[in-house]
Amino acid sequence: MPLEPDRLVAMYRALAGSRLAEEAITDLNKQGVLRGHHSGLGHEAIGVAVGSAVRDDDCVQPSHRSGMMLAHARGGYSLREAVLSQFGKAPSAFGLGEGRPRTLTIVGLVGTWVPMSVGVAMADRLKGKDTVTVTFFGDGAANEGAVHEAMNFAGARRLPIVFLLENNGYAVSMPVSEATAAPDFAARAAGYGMPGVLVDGHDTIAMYEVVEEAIDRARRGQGPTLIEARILRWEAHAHGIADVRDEEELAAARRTDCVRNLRESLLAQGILSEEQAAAIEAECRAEIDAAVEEGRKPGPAPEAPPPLTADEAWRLTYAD
Amino acid sequence: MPLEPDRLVAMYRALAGSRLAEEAITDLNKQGVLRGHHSGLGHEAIGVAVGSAVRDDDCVQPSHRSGMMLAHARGGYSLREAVLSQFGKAPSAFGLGEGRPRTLTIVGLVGTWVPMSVGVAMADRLKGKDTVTVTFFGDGAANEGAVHEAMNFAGARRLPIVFLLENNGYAVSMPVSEATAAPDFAARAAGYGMPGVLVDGHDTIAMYEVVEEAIDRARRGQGPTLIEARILRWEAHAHGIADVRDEEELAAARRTDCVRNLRESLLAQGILSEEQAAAIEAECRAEIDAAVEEGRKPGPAPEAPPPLTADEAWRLTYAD
Amino acid sequence: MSETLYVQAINRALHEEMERDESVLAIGLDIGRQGGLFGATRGLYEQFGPNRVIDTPISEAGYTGAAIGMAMEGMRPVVEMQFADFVTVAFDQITTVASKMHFMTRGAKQVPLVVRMPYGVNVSGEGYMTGAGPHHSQSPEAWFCHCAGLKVVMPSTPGDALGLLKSAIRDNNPVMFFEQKGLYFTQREDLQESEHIVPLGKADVKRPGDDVTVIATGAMVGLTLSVAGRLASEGISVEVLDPRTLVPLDREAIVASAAKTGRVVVTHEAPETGGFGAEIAAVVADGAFSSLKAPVKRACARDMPVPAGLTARAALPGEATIEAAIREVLKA
Amino acid sequence: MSETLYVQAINRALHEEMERDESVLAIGLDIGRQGGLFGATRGLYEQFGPNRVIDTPISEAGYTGAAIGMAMEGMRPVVEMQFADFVTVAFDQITTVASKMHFMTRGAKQVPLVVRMPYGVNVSGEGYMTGAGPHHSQSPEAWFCHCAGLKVVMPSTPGDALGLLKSAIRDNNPVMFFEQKGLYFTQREDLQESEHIVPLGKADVKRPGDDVTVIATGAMVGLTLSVAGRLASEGISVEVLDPRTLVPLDREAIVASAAKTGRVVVTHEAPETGGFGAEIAAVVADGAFSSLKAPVKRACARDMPVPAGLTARAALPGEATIEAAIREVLKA
Ligand SMILES: Cc1ncc(C[n+]2csc(CCOP(=O)(O)OP(=O)(O)O)c2C)c(N)n1
Ligand SMILES: Cc1ncc(C[n+]2csc(CCOP(=O)(O)OP(=O)(O)O)c2C)c(N)n1
Ligand SMILES: [Mg+2]
Ligand SMILES: [Mg+2]
Repeated sequence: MPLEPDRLVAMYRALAGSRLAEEAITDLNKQGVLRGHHSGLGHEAIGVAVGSAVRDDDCVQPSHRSGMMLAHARGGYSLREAVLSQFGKAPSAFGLGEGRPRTLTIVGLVGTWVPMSVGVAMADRLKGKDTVTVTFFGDGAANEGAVHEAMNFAGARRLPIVFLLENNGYAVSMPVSEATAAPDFAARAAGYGMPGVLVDGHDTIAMYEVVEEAIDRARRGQGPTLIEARILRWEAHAHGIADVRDEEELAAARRTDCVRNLRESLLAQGILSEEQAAAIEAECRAEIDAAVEEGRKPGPAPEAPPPLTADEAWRLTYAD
Repeated sequence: MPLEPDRLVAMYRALAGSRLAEEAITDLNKQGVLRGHHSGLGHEAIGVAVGSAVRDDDCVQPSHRSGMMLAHARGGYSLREAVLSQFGKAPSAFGLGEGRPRTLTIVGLVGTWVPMSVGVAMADRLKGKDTVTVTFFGDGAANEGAVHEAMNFAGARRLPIVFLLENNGYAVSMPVSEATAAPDFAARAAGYGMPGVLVDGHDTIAMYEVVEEAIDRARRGQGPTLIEARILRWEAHAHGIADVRDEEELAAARRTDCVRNLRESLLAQGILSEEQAAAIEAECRAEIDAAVEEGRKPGPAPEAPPPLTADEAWRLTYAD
Repeated sequence: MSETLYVQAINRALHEEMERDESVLAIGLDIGRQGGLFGATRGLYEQFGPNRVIDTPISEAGYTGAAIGMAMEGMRPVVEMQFADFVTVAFDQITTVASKMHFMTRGAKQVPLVVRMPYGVNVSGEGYMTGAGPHHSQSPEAWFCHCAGLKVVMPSTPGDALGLLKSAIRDNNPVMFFEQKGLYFTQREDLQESEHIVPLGKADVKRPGDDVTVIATGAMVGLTLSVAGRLASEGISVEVLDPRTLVPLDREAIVASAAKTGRVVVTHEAPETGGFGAEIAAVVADGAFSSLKAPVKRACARDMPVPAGLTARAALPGEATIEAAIREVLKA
Repeated sequence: MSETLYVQAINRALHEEMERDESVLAIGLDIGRQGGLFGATRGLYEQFGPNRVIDTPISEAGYTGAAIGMAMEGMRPVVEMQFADFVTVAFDQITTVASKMHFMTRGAKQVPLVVRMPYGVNVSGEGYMTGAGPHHSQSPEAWFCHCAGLKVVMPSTPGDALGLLKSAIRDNNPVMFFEQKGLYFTQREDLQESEHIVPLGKADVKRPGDDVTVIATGAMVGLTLSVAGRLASEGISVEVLDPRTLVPLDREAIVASAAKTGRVVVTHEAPETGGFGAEIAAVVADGAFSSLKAPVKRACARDMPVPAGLTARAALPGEATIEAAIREVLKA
């Protein structure tokens, strides 16, 4: 079923907004105002596609790359919040709680979180719910044993889960071509008895369709899917870490552009006009600029979660 | 290159001898004379094929199933030793040392040993040797993360190693069909960029050919192979553990028979005569019977490794 | 009343809690049709079916992680490690995810998970697996005692096994539950049919005494009781204290006993260096400083792998070790 | 003489040992072209090439296991865990395989392996990663101290880092080597160009004193030295003892210092319960029993995950904690 024009425009809004927010945050890191960001530039289509395809009661496990665009595209996580969260003035997209679409918190060890998300899918199934879990991880994390165990377990029990592998060509300095001899990661799915789909992660619509199909399949009780989304990372692994790529390779990465792709496609189809596109971008930019200004001002934002106190941290160690 | 008749007869001798030794040891366990054996009945062709295909300076990592037939087929580990080892009166086939074909010791956690054998293959390559490592594990162990990491690493670096997966249909009580949705484990090889070969583990010649090809490939620097050998386990997982299979399933397993297969094939080809076969069997049986008698007699065999003393155990904790 | 083996007490606790609370489920290797290698889960599969008694592929990290996810969604999974030794494979899931999830989510998620671990050496030879060597005989409790967010339990009797496992299942935190596999088929106790709960965090005086306190866990409790019985005939009065829960530790009970007798021996089956006995010794040496008449002595395993077969005794503390330690602190 | 940062000392040790001995190689994540996230392996790839400086897929168990296999074949791999926290993923390989291989093969195989682990909190903010939260800030040394067959090393100065890493690489056993990441870019020391070796198993008195002994590891050594400096002006003489190697532990040096001062504080960055400070406290309380004038106090992290950012200080022991503990043992 082709996407309705207004869904497509909404996706474009989420995509363009995510790009602009990522740009702003990446710049603030380069300026030294913020530090440590894992830039998601180049990854936007993935988070937006998944965010647009899942229901609020589906569960999503973000990785360190696409968490922000995912939360934004799911709705309820504004660009303002996305920016303010970087200043510690709004909830982090990587651990959204109460009153938000269902999100699992990120764990600091890559791959380690994947079995946990399989457990969530299993709990949902045992409870008779028709919800689906989507769990993100990167090409690097894919080589962790925990991911293997989790995918095999999910396949064996036909659990309602989608494994979303973001292959951005590198794990820090390690190129995929040296990290594995597999032609693609989607090929691993056969070893777990699930479909493996390779998709161009710069193509938002293709991404959306693949994700939607995998989610439907899972919801119908037909088990998991492994989706490998290929993109290229625009920035270094994280702020503060040098990039091992040479200028040529970096420039080639930056020539791929999911935002331009969707924009041109919607313009060509007449779903979006140049004016509309410009207006959307201007609105997003205004929201982001205001948020940056707000973020840079000293003092907490009123709606920020109160910072963790020593005493609260201590009490949080154990549940009652 | 087809196997020479005398090689085939030697293989038959190793195979029939392994079967008879396994039978004797399995019986001694059932009688309560010995305890804890993981019977290799039904698995013999795998150990014999690998043992016949590797060189003495190749390195083999046995699993708990096929270690004995492997050691025997490699040569230098007699049926007498195989039987006596069960009484603690000869070195264990699972940790052969000095003066024996190169063997890695077994580790008590399944799957856990596989990265180590990859490291051995890597060391050999870095040293410029042309040796190959063959590492055994079961269908159950295959679902461990360590095995995934090891296979991927070996694939990425094209290491000279062969992964020998013995799929006997069960891990203790867990049938393969419930442990994974994969149609076969050989399908996993593609995800590591190596060939995956499915072979009938009841067919000694087919096993040998597949193993030989994989070893040649590895020796030529073309990287690893995953071989899945399908057999059926004749006995319960280990002595002292009840079998969850019903009589019918067990009987079907026991109708598969690698020894009979090879015997009939060699007879049909005129490589072996009934008399020769009977003579081989009688010789093996005599050696085994004598060893059982020797084993059951009280007191240590003169050539047994001295039992570990408390003091030696203590000193072994650290190397100098 | 019925005479209950240690392994039966575990089994009873699982049955009772699964009957009481639908959200309790069992997960692990060969726990379903096989009933567990030691038989601790026998009958559960037949009664509760495959959705609550979940056999898994051999993937300790995978199924422990899955259990953590289920626990976060309000279920109460009881994971069986086939042997405590295998928990090393799932170590990351437990220490990285389970122990810190409540903290990381600022209290939004709890992880009411129990990990059952048959540990230690079975020198008695009863049941499955006598002295099974370095990879099937370890006592790894101390690792988990040094990981905030986890609780650690180690029962020494059928009654404690029953009552503590029930408490562990009802607890809202991840609980590492250590079952000594030599006790499975050798310890028996008459237990009431009625509900039997032992709260976490409470030590138990297994034998009162005045001259010396022996703080013992797991299989060491029984050995210490027989030493205490023998020494009584010499007029030496030994108090045997079993902490039962290592985290949270009942410091008050330990310090009170130490203060009373002034002489303390700590014994466990794990190697001495960095073992939980060091923590107990440190707590005693601090809390009972002015009452101590002798230095605290540890009677633990030697710092070495556990040899196979009966050579295991070369590593393990036994009655003689415990007795010697008692006599030593009495001399001082 | 050249002024050397802690991270440069590590780098120098690697360079020197790889030059000296062909069988030494480095293996880990991003240690080649990237030179390591903290720069500890910078220049190795360029000098020794991809066969001796081996970048690996993200597979901590896989590459640690591979390193074990290489070590068994006579190589001397130095594994870098990108953060000490990630060693949980490789925990099984280290505790099941590396620590027991010499024992299991009856001495036929040695495992001369070093696992380098950047651990702890970097509150200084210099270099990479300030207070990085529960999964990038831990101090997991105690787990490995409770695993016979492993050695455990924890240097607090550039000189010790250099000399101990060289010894660790030459040792024929698996050595867990803990580098405090806050020290990487803050600790500097003038070091001779000539060969500098510090033997494993020898403690070092970082400041002699008479009134109280503080036994400190890693980043706690520097903090204790500044406390000691301040207290000196009050006439309080603090001896600061750094064990440097935790396994094997220099018990003689520790007991001797404790016997001399009669008052002991133990401080480390890991949480108190079950930490290695418990072992040290137990050793002191036993070995120096009759000399102790006060109970041994531990000034360690609280039993909680390490919060992100500067809230980490809520968990960590700091100068104030150490000073308070010193004053407390002096009162008694
Ligand atoms: C178990 C573990 N090992 C290493 C790291 C350090 N680390 C964080 S992100 C990262 C790279 C991950 O690469 P990939 O999975 O491809 O995701 P990407 O960053 O490219 O999106 C590494 C090595 C970690 N966090 N956890
Ligand atoms: C990490 C680990 N988990 C569980 C076990 C217990 N165990 C020993 S053998 C075995 C079954 C192994 O099955 P498979 O790999 O198929 O080999 P098979 O016994 O069938 O030859 C199990 C579960 C173990 N030794 N190590
Ligand atoms: Mg990547
Ligand atoms: Mg099997």
